[in-house]
Order: sequence, then structure tokens, then C-alpha cells
Amino acid sequence: MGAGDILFFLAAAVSIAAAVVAVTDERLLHSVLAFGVFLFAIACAFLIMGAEFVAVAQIFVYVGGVAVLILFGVMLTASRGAQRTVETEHPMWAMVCALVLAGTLIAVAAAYRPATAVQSRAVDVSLLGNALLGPQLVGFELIGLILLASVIAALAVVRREPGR
Amino acid sequence: MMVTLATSVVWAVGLFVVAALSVMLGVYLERKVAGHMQARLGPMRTGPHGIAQTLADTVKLLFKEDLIPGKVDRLGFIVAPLLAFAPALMSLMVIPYARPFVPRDLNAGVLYFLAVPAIGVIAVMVAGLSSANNYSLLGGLRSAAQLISYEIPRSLSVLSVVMLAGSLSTVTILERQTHVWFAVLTPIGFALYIITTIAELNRTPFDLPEAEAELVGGYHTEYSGLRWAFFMMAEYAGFFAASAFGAAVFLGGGNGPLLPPIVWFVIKTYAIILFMMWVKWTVPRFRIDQVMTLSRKVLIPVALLNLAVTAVVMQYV
Amino acid sequence: MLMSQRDAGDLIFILGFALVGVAAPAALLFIGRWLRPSSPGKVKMEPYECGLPQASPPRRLFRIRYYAFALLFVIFDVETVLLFASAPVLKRFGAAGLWSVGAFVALVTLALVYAWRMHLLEWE
Amino acid sequence: MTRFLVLSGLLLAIGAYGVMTRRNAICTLLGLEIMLNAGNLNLIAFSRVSPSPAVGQTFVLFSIGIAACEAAVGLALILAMWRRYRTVDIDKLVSLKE
Repeated sequence: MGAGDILFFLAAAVSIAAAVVAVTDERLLHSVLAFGVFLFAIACAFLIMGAEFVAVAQIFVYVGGVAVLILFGVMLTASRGAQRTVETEHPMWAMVCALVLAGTLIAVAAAYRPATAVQSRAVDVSLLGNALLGPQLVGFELIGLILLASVIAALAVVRREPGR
Repeated sequence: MMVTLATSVVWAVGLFVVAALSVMLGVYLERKVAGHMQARLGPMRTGPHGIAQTLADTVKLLFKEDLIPGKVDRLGFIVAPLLAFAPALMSLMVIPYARPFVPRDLNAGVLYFLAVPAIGVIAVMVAGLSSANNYSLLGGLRSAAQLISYEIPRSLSVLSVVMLAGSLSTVTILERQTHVWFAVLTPIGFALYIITTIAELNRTPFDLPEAEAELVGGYHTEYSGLRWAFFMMAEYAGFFAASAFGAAVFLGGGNGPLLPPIVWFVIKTYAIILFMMWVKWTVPRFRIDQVMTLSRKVLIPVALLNLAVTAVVMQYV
Repeated sequence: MLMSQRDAGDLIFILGFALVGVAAPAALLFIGRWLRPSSPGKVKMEPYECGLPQASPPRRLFRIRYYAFALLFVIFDVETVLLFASAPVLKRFGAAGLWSVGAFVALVTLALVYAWRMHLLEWE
Repeated sequence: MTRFLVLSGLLLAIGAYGVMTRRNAICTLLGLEIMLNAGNLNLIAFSRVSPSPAVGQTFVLFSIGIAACEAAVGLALILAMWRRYRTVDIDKLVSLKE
């Protein structure tokens, strides 16, 4: 039971528990808090896998950005109360679909044998920078475009329509 | 594994004590500096020159009743102060105090230091949201909006240092500063860092959400006793962490002639702290719309320009 | 489980600091439980409204400027992370790297200019 | 390696269950983010076996960026829905039927 194993089980247990609470909790505030814990656990899982910069980037963008955005949504839409936010008419079918999905994914995962051995040395930040500005330059520029497009789209949706 | 866990807990508890002492010293300094600037003496009665004033406050707070009002969301209400204080302590982990005292040198240390206060923003919103009170909700929204709009120029100002140093690890940045400090190479970056840190810590002239005249008590209206104290403790611990980081990254904390590194580090940190206190008692408080638009219309463009200039100069120098 | 010692150490340190950061205040609060009086009177339990009985349940206000600020924050967050990834190696890529990062920053600044011209930065 | 794939499979299923059962639009957004994170976990797991792990990690950075944009636009839709119908309950969005 090396350090990696214990840390992995810790991160896995916390992330699954937090995801379940985030998905099933009645009170919206509790599920958003559980979502925050889930994101932190996923950042720890990234660190276990040696992706240090990605783990910190996850905390910076997801915990600092997306979770804050969702909390803004909760604050602005008065949906804080304990009114029923769960239970479509037939949650059982959703459970069945989820179980089938989980079953197939786990079966495929168990059957997969990676061709090359797993390298455990961490990827240094400058290596990541080289990859980002070198071979992945197209993606780098496209992300800028996507950011611009999403700002224009979001503001168009939210702005009061002058026309009407 | 157990050994590293033990060392990390020892480091964490040690830094918790350092943070608690710096909170006490910070509150004491705040009141003395404010007093002397306004030609009065500040606390004098408890001990010589009121040294024990903050100690007395802490003891009082320990004995004060802290109340959880009725219609409040208990989990959010209890969790919020803990979430507010935890990032202050976690960010102390990556600051290189002096040669031997470096808790942990992360590869992406600078980004970690800028990422962790985001948990503080969540704590502010959860506090506002979970205390069922109009004022704290409004206060929570406003201070969250202020915190997030000043996080961006703050990260961009530190980015210029990363560009110059060529690495994200705080220890490497420190080593690159032995000859010339980064505050000298990117003066705009340093000035931006100081301004945005004042805004990030909700200190005057940016302390709209808790301004007495504005919103009663801001997001921590419903809190009382020790629970309220943790929001104050989080603010002052964050104050110490931000000044220590500024000293280490911009002013080459620890590098200096004659005196040992730890003394140089303390001098530079408290120089920044005193400067921010000086600003607090001289600059009048800004209006809410000035605060909000300043960051987007002025600070972010200036930060981006500063980055562009640094990148170009670095390329051709 | 292959995991470099360095990452394990970093993760243990981060978790250790987070643990103490949450446990220490909680311990202080728990210790304080016996020291503090606890007499929650009816009036004390009411939310604080400068002494007046609560005027109205906390109604929600809807201002899109709050959302516009949060939106721009998230977009610039993503940009900052990508700049942090590319900043250390910018010197190695010379003028070409400068132009590519410049184009990226220009695109996102365009988003800021768009929000500015649509008067969404004002806090009316 | 397979343990991470199993973990991300489970998380994906939990996220899918969340999207399917929750009536509140914000919880659907939450479930979607959980599924995206499960995907990121997979990307990193496979990047460790790929010849150049750094490229795999840039994919995750891009995926985190796109997920942030998606959350922003999704929230814009929710706020527009809230302003128009004064509710975020998805089942009430039936005006197309009329």
C-alpha cells in the first residue's frame, strides 16, 4: 500500500461521495458546496497522476470560476429555498440508465491494457508550455476565439432586447 | 508517507501560529498607526502602549456568545468561516521566507498562490447566501463581485514576474532576484499588485461591502462572537500572506546585504503592510461604481499593456 | 501505483495545510463552546434588521450587471491560466511566440472591448 | 491506470443521473460539469501512457477552458429563462407545446 494507493483511494472516495451528494441533495446550497469539494478532489486526482500544472489550473479555473459562476446563478435566481428540486416522475429509469452506462464503461476500462508502460515522471511546466506554443498552437488560438464567441453569445442572450 | 504527513502538519501548525501572531500584530498596528496618523494615541490602557490590546480582544471574543439565528442554513453558516480562513493558511505554504525556511516549493507555486483565494470568494458567497437576511445577501453579492473583478488584474500583474523569471516556482523566482529586484524591472506590475491586493483584501479605499455607512455589516451581518472573528482573522492572515508574497516575489525577500535573510524578509513584508495601512488612512473611500468599473476599464488594460511591454523588452534585451 | 515522490509530497502538503486550515478554527470553536454563554432568546434569533422586525423575506434582485461581471471574470480566468502556461517559455519561442500569444491576448481583449461598447461594464 | 478509468466511468454515470433527474436547471448544469470532469480525468489517465504526456495535458487545459465557456453560456440561458418565466424548473418550459 504505497503512498499513491492510499491517496488515490482517498481522492476517489471523496470525489464519488461529493458527486453523489451534489446530484441528490435537496437543498441547492448543499449540492453546490458538495460540487466544490468534488472539484477539489478531482484536482487532487490530477496531482496523483503527475499533472501538477493541470491540478492547480483546475483549482484556479473551476473552483475559482465555474463554482463562483454557479453560486452567482443560485443567488440571482432565488432558487435557494428547499423547494423540491429533484424527482422527475420516474427517477428509477434514470437510475437504470446510469447503472447501464457505468457497467459498460467499467467493463471497457477493465479490459483495456495500455500498450506502453505508464511513465510516472511529472510533466514540468516548461514542457507543457513548449507543447502549448509548439504543436498545439492551433488549439491555443482557437481557444481565444471560443472565449470571444462565448462572451458575445452570453451577452446577446442576457441583454434586454432593445427591439421588442 | 507518514513522515511527509507529519512534516506538513508541523509546518501547517507552525504557520498557523505565525498567522495568528501576525493577525494580532496587524490589528494592533492598524489601530496604533491609525491613531498616530490622526494625532491621537490609539489603545494605551492595556499594557505599555496598549501592547496587550489584541490579546484582550481575543480573550473577549472567546467568551462572547456566538449565535446561529433561526431561519439560517446551518451547514452553510458553519462552513463559511472555516472556508474563509483555510485559503489564507494554504497560501502561506508556497511563500519562500528565507533560505532554510521554505515549506514546499511547488512547480506551479505562483499559480497555486493565486488560485487558493478563490475558495475565500466561495466562502463570502456562502456566508451571504446562507444567512437568510437581505443585507448579508446584498453584501455577499457585492463583495464577491468586487473580489472576482480584482482577481484578474492581480494575476496578470504577477504574470509579468513569471515571464521575467521564466518559471512558476517561487523559489526560482527568488533566486533570479539576487542582483536586481523584479519590482525594479516591472514597476507597473508591482504597483498593480499593491493596488489589486488592497482591493482583494476589502481594505479602504475599496472596502465598500462592509463600509459602515453602506450595508450594515455586509455578508457577515448575522455572525457574532468567535465565528465573526474568523472572518476578521481570515482578512488579516490574508493580508500577511499577500504582503509576504509581494515581498518574496517583487522585492526579493531574504536577499539583502549585512542582515540575515529572515530579518530582511520581515522588514520588507512589514514595509508593504505599513504602506497599505498608510494608504488606508489617507485615501478616501471610492463609490461602488468607481470600484467596480476601475478594475475592468483601467487595471486590466494597464496589466495587459504591461505584459506586452515586458514580453517585447525581454525578447530584444 | 506509479507516483513520483515529488507529487506525493506536494499533495500530502496541500492536504495537510487544508486539514489544519479547517481543523484549527473548528477546534477553537469547539473549545469555545463551553466558555461561551448560550441563551438564544426569541428576539436574538431574528435576522438582524437594525432592530426592526424583519420587513420582508429576502427577495432576490435581478441585475444583469452581476452576471456580466461574473462572465467576464470566467473568460479572463481561462485566459490567465493559458498565459501562465505559456509565459515561462515565451523567451524560447522568439518573435513567433510573441506574435502567437499576442494574437491570443488580442482576441480576448476584443471580448472586453465588446462588453465595454455594449455598456455592460457600467455599474449603473 | 485502469483504476482511473473505472473512477471516471463511475463519475460520468453519477453526472448523467444528475442531469436526468434534476428539475432545477442549475443542477443540470452541475451534473454536466461533473460529466466533463470525468472526461478530463480520462484524458489525463491516457496522457500518461501516450508518448508525449505534455500534449495530453494541453488537451485537458483546452477542455477546462471550453467547460468554463459552456458554464458561462449555460448560465446566461438559465438567467434569461428566469427573467422570462420567473422559474428555473425545466418541466415548466412547455410554451413550445402550446
